[in-house]
Amino acid sequence: MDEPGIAIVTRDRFLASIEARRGQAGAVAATIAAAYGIDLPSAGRWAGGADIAFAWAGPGEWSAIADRPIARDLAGRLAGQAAVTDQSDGWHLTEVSGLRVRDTLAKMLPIDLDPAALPPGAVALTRAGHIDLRLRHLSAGVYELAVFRSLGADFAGWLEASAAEFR
Amino acid sequence: MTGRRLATGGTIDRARPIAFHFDGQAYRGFAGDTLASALLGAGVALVGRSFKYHRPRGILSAGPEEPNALVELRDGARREPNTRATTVELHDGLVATSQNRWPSLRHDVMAVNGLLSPIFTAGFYYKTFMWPAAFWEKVYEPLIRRAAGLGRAAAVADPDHYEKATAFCDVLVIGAGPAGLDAALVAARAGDRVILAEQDFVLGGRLLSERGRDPIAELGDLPNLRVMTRTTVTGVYDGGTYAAIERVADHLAIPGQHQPRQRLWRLVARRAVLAAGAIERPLAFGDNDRPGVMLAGAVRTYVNRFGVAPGSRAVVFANNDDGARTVADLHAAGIEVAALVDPRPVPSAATIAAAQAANARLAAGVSIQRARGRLGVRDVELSDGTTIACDLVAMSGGWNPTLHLTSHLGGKPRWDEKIASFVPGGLPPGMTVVGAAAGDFGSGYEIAPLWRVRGTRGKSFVDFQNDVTVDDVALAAREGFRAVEHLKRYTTLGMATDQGKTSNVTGLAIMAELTGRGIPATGTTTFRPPFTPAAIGAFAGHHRGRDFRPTRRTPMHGWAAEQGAVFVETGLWLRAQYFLRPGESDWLTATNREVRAVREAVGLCDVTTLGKIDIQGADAAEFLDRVYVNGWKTLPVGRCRYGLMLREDGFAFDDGTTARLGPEHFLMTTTTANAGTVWRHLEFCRKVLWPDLDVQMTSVTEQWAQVALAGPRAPDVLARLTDVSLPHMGLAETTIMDGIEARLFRLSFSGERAYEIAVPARHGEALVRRLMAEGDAFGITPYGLEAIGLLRLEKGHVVGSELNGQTTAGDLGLARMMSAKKDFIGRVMAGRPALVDPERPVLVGLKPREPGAILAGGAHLLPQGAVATAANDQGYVTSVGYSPQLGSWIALGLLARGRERLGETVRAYDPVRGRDTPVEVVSPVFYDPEGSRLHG
Amino acid sequence: MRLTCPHCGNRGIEEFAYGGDADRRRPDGEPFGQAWMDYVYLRRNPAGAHREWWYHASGCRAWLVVTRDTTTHVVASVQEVAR
Amino acid sequence: MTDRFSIFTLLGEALSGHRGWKPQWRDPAPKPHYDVVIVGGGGHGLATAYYLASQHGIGNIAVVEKGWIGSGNVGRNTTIVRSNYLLPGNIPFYEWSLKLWEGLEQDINYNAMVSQRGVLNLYHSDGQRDAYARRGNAMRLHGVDAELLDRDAVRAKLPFLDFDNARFPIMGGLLQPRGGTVRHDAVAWGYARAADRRGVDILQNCEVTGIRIEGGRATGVETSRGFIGAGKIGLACAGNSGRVAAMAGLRLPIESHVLTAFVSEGLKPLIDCVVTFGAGHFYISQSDKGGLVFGGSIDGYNSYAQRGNLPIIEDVCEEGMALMPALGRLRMLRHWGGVMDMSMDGSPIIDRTDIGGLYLNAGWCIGGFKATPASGWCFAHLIARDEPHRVAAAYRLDRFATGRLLDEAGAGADVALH
Repeated sequence: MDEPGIAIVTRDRFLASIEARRGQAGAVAATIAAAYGIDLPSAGRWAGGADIAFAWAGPGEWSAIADRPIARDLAGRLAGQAAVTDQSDGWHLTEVSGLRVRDTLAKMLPIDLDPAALPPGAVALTRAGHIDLRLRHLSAGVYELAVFRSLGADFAGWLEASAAEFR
Repeated sequence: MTGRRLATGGTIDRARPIAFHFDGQAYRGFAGDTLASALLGAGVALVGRSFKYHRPRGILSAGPEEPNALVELRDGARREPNTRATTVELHDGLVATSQNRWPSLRHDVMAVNGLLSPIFTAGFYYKTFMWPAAFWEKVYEPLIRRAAGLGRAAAVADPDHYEKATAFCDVLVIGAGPAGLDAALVAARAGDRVILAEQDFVLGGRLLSERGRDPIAELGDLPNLRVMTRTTVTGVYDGGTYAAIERVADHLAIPGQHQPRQRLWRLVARRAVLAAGAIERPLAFGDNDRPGVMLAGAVRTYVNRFGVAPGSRAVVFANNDDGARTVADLHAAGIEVAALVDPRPVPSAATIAAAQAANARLAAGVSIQRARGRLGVRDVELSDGTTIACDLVAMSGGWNPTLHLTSHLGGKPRWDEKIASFVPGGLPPGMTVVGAAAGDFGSGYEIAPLWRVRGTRGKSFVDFQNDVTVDDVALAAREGFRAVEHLKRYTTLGMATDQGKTSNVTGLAIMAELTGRGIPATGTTTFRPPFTPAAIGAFAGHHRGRDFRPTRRTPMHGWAAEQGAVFVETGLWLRAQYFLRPGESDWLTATNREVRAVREAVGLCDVTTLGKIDIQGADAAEFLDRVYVNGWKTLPVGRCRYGLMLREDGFAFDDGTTARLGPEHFLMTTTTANAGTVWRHLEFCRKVLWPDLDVQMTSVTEQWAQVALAGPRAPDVLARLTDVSLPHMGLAETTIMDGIEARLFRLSFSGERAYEIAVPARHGEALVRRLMAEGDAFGITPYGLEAIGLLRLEKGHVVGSELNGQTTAGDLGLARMMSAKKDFIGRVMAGRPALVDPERPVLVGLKPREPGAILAGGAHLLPQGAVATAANDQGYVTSVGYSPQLGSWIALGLLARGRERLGETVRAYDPVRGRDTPVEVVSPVFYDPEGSRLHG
Repeated sequence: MRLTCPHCGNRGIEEFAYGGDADRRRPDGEPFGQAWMDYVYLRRNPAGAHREWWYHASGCRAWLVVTRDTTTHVVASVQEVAR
Repeated sequence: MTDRFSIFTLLGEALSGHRGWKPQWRDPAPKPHYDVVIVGGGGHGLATAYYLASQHGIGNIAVVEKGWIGSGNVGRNTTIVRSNYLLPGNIPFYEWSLKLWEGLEQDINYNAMVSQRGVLNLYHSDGQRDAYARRGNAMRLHGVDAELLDRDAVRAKLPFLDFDNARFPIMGGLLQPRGGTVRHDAVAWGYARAADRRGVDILQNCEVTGIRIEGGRATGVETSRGFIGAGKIGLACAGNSGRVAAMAGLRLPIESHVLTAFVSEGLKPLIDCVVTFGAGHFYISQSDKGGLVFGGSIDGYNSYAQRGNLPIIEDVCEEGMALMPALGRLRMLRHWGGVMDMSMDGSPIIDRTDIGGLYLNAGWCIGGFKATPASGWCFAHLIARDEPHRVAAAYRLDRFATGRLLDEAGAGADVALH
């Protein structure tokens, strides 16, 4: 079958935010590497896989994205090193892909989506119109978009409208 | 004039005729036509009426500079006034109507203005219409307003939709004429990401208009070159940002399904190449606005690109070699050229040759004095006294580089004597200019400036659309409006929809001539975005109607809707205002029922929207001490405390309860309205003011759904879910409903026993459904914002209408919260004399003297018996509500020395609602002042 | 206008919130006086180079010190506030 | 030669080819010394000079202007006049200004097209309604006209607003019928002409480069046309107040910000009053020429560049569409920026400075145009008599130290929120 112009799928993941305590970013990285075998990514990147991944979320901050509850485990391991909060219910996650995915996203996001500028493995913290948004480029042409839960329905409507001409 | 279609030539597709209507009359054009070329091809010369004198006007140009041929395009809700016929792509079913005329284009009664033109000079209205004074708004202004304006707005919602999009490139090339095509190819072949934007619907620019020029260069299929036709770059902004409007569906009668009408592009470019070409200048001679008088370059465009003869017998009038080219092209197309009028005493060799070849009279050292004929040119009078019959005048006063975009960031164009034009001066960072836009008109370009023909009769128009004449410029000079901006503003030169594209330089040059100052000393031309007028809808894009701003919904939204909730906008959130039960039709009935339920049984409401900030770190308590007026280090784990924040200027900012989850872990709540502002403030405090503190902050507003359970039976309902029991202001982290993580708080804003239960947001709906089921036996009732407001009002708790940014902690009766033992944001400035002035209005309760009297927020408080003047204004009503318990309207207000005036009667004076109500000053706590119900 | 965030790269100002004159210093612990007036109310407000705070509100949430010319909007430098 | 404007002189000139009109103001050479030098040939400066001459009998006055008169905000604003203020420190001043507008044409013999077509502030929530009621009642207590309209009344007046599909529904509005618009450029020209006729020297292309201070007293201004001595100096150069005050070593509670204004193509009459959108900052009216004149909020960063950026331009258009969805197909013709003196409480300053003979008129934020007549009147009063005028008594510089602020918006010292 031909690749569709645009494909939109809602995802349910378990999320947690991690913010290193003052001067503890190195320790946090060491703990994560030891526990999950993942090097905490630098600015604008994410690392890991479908089971568990860590996305950069600002200086000294990361989001964990996992297929199982993760916050309690992280909080235990990072006690004294980082503030961990469960965010599994705070975000609305959408995965978008398809031949026209970048044409669709260009209507919503003010960032350069060219793979040279935003390759797979990249994270962008940005905004879509009046909605703050976190984008992960999962694999070539497949993007995960995260917006606050309360805005999920509104965002989905706009995404659908933007994609309609490519359906 | 008798325009007609030529048998051959041009880029139109004669095999594809297109039907359209102008002023109700059916015509035919061809694919590839503009509305203007189709009208000319159909022999229509009279297209519009001018702004002030309602003079008959035809088509002057063949591009976006057109001042005359403005029409109302389409009809009904899609009517687009002031649309330039020269840029409208002809499409099947196109409907256009002439404007600014009544009853018809040929017979316009407002043309009487032309007779009054000796009075209607530049600036005449500043000198008159002052007597009698009252007549301005009633008589003169309505007349002027009706006469002015051009087209008519549809005045109903635009049915089409719009989009905005962003694109990035290394090189943005603006204009796909010869220079732009070249630049785009060079950059793309070098591997740059290139966007080529062209306002026309085909590439080629001037190449399309000139006979014998190479066909359009083959751009090939370069993946890094994006070609955007029908796309006008309208503005240059900082940081390499360009705005462009793509007319996605304007060449269709109605946009296709899911197709936007237009799209605003924000183009972010490291470099830009401006290749926008040049715009030809008219010549100022008598009655130079008659239909049939056209720019010479436009005449060539109509002949060569559109295969249209704009007339059958032409006179060409040019002060540069455009004249020769025009003569040659007309002749080649089989159009008779009666004369080539060249004001240069010694025309160039090319000019002489062209005239000879075309068998045209060469009138050298001569000018056209005047064009004659009312609805179309009949003949022209020359300065040598001869008259030549013609139906077409092709004029060229030289060319102005299209440098508009170079001045959007403040660049000042520079006068170039050689081409008698302004050329780009200072450029926006990253921009280069090439081709005609840079003043490169080719090696053979020679011009002898001619700004106005002297000794003419009739009106010599400089700005065609705004009817500004040479005499108007002279009048401005006489009256001291000599600065170029004064000239523009006094005469309105260059202020019309064409923004002076054909008139600014000429007007400026005439002013320079009149004042003897020379052009550079007179001023320069500056341009503002957009380059051509741009649809406002495109700049709004998707964000209109209900999508103007995003809508935030809580996890319990669907449940609330089921329960009959009427929602209200609170910031971006939708919250239940009240719940209508079957048989209820008004908010007060519903609210009274909800309030009674809380006071007598138990109520449930959704408080998810409160801002929730998770604060951790070794210095978390210290941080709270610095941002709140009260102290936090002593708050035990497992307890909550009410906190008040000030702004740094000492006024009250926000309030809420903050809970201590652990020794180094707090959960702060903010008001719904201020959640974002407080967040940013706290980020500033921790990252800029005190980066040494170990504090981590995360918003958990979205993570937790939160429900308040209030009323005497609240403990009974809660007991069905958990056996945890809490002290007042206590908190517990536990699980409920088969293992759902939950946070329980015992908090009350209603004065009743009350709890708040937070669960992860996905469980929010399940929680309310469970609570409703468990509470059924106790009469549980959902309540909304109206009831919340009333319940807190009865207890004297302040909210947004009291925390309005103008009140101090002292005003609100919260001064005692301000710790004297520590520094905190706002402490110092809160001590300024006016903030501690004992005369300040302070929070009081207010109750009408007469039961049943209605109070309203915003009423002012005056002493009883005092006259209603500002001197007696002592405060105002901040919040009101109807208390079903007290059977009365009650209010909070701010009253000067209010705390000393309990029992006094004051006037709640509300003239904008026609009310004036005696009210008693009472304690702000109306209900259960002892707080017995809280602990009962 | 665009700012190059040291973490996120070149972004449009719609992602940022303005914080004003970055040469102000809060006189922590001092009593009311000129220093407080300077901090809360008085501004250098130069026509030319201006050091100013910006918050990358829709991005990484870093507070930045931007040096920008107020007459041309040309940005000379962007740095994170020293942590 | 024709001087006084009347229907007879106009007709007379019409019959003689308008050859008799003379310059509306002279172009004199600077004198070495004036009793008063006003820095800034904008509306406020020219009005100040006119009222100094007409109300206080001071004849030897110069207005120095770095460019052409009216080149600042008086020629860049959206032409709205109103006195619908909330605070007792503001209402009497703006009401006095409106009264001066009402008599302006007869006073200065110049038709500035004062058009009292009404200013309507829409509200979209109960809280906003009550805030407007508070304001309207405050106005009424000061003898100012104000009416609270409900939704139906607004709809009857402006049926093309979005009443059916709005994100923030319109619930009603506060109307000041006497508010309206004035032809902005004509205000500068009219005051200039009237001041010139009373002997005021208007010195264009005369940029102040320094303020000479001797013994704690200002004695004159250095300019691009040489030193000009002055008995008193009044600064009326909003937008550039910080820059000019710095020449005298003053630091002000002011930031300069850019505000963008817009005009559409000319249209037949559509909107017959001034409307403001309560769910944003958008406002719109229609000029007598037919253009829709509109704007929104400031860009929100320090700027002297007289131009704004796309996010605010988009924002203004979004708000415009939200209010009035018929705007979609109408076209923006031009947008431009003005530099605003944003004061730290959102209200102006008309006061002496610590330097003898140096007076300050500044901090007009986004609302200086409507204040032009009263600002000139009160500044003239202050300069002539060395005491504040009654209606401008609250506009003291020391209010920031005392806390007697005039913060209509309750936004605190954050200019982006005013």
